[in-house]
Amino acid sequence: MIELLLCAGIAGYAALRVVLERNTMRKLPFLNVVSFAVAGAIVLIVPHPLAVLAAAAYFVGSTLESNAIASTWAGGGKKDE
Amino acid sequence: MAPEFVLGLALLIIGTVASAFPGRRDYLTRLIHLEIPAWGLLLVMLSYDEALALFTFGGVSALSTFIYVRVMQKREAA
Amino acid sequence: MNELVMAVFGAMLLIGAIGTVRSHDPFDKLISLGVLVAGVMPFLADRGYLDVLAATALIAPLSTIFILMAMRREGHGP
Amino acid sequence: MPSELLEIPLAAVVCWVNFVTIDLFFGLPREGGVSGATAIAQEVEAGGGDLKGGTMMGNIVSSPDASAGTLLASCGVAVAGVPGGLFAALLVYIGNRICYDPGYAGTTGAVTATFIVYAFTLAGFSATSFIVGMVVAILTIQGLSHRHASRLLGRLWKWRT
Repeated sequence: MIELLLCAGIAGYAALRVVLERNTMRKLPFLNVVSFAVAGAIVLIVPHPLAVLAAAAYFVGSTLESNAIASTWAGGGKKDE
Repeated sequence: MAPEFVLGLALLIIGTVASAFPGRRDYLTRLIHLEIPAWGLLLVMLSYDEALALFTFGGVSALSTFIYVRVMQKREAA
Repeated sequence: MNELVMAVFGAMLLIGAIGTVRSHDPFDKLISLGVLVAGVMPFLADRGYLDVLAATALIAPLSTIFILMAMRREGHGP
Repeated sequence: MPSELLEIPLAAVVCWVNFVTIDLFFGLPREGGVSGATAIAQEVEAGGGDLKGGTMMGNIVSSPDASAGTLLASCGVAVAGVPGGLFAALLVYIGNRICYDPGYAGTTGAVTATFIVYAFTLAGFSATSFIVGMVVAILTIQGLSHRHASRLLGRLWKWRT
């Protein structure tokens, strides 16, 4: 039980840091912490082999999303200058 | 009452008000705000245990975002 | 799932929704939307819909990428 | 309960050493894999951090590397033993291919983490404490202070070259 509680606590802390951080690019590492904690919590809630697949799918999807956001931000910055 | 149901209704209300009266009156802002009630509706459907509805809704919400983006780009270009 | 854990994830969901509405930059809005999506996932896992979770988790980035396509077209810089 | 409270910090240290060693071995701080990783590194440096450490943090954010491999491998071992861990390694490889990355660091990290976690379960540890240990380990790198974490990673990278 304490494992799940710790995962949820870390996810909540990182979510607060995401919203409170001012710089756009420095939000992304906190979002990465959120997705780590949530992927761990999914497996801790449902200990089933399909849960590993679901956690991997969620993690890869979240990583792809941050990758796309960061790449578009970098490309858009160059285009404006 | 299930917590999913209450949270889903809260998201529906927040998202609907935010996309009806956005801070910047800009179609991009409205489109991003429209994602919030989509997730709220997903949570409400989750509290009624409808697996097929969840699948269909997940697919349709991404597809509708794509169609909105295309339509608005066409209108901007014209 | 424990009530306390559920309360933490519910709070995370609401933090993501309010952060999406309150922030001004479109990139900040999309990142806060990621927090909202992360808060939805444990509720899907709690009900046991692992297939819906996998499908939803792969569809959610697609709709973000569609919105990013519109932003690249408009030339939103930092 | 006291055994769990002792297990989680130890598991966190083991996971931290595993993924930092493999990331440094595969040279993640050398350059940004995609333009997004470079942008994150420049912003971390502008906030008073180290450029090489920031590049490694950007690479961790923008593709599943050894840290994701460690997390998913310990999830797999907790659910289905060694085959679960190797299945997780395959998933990490597929995820790396989706994110335009060669995927050596992630797959290697997953395979080594599988055997490390399995060895610790033979010694009486529970594999779930390794999942939480990895979450705590990534929190120390990405979540507490970007300035200090990137300086620490930069010092480790300088010491390695």
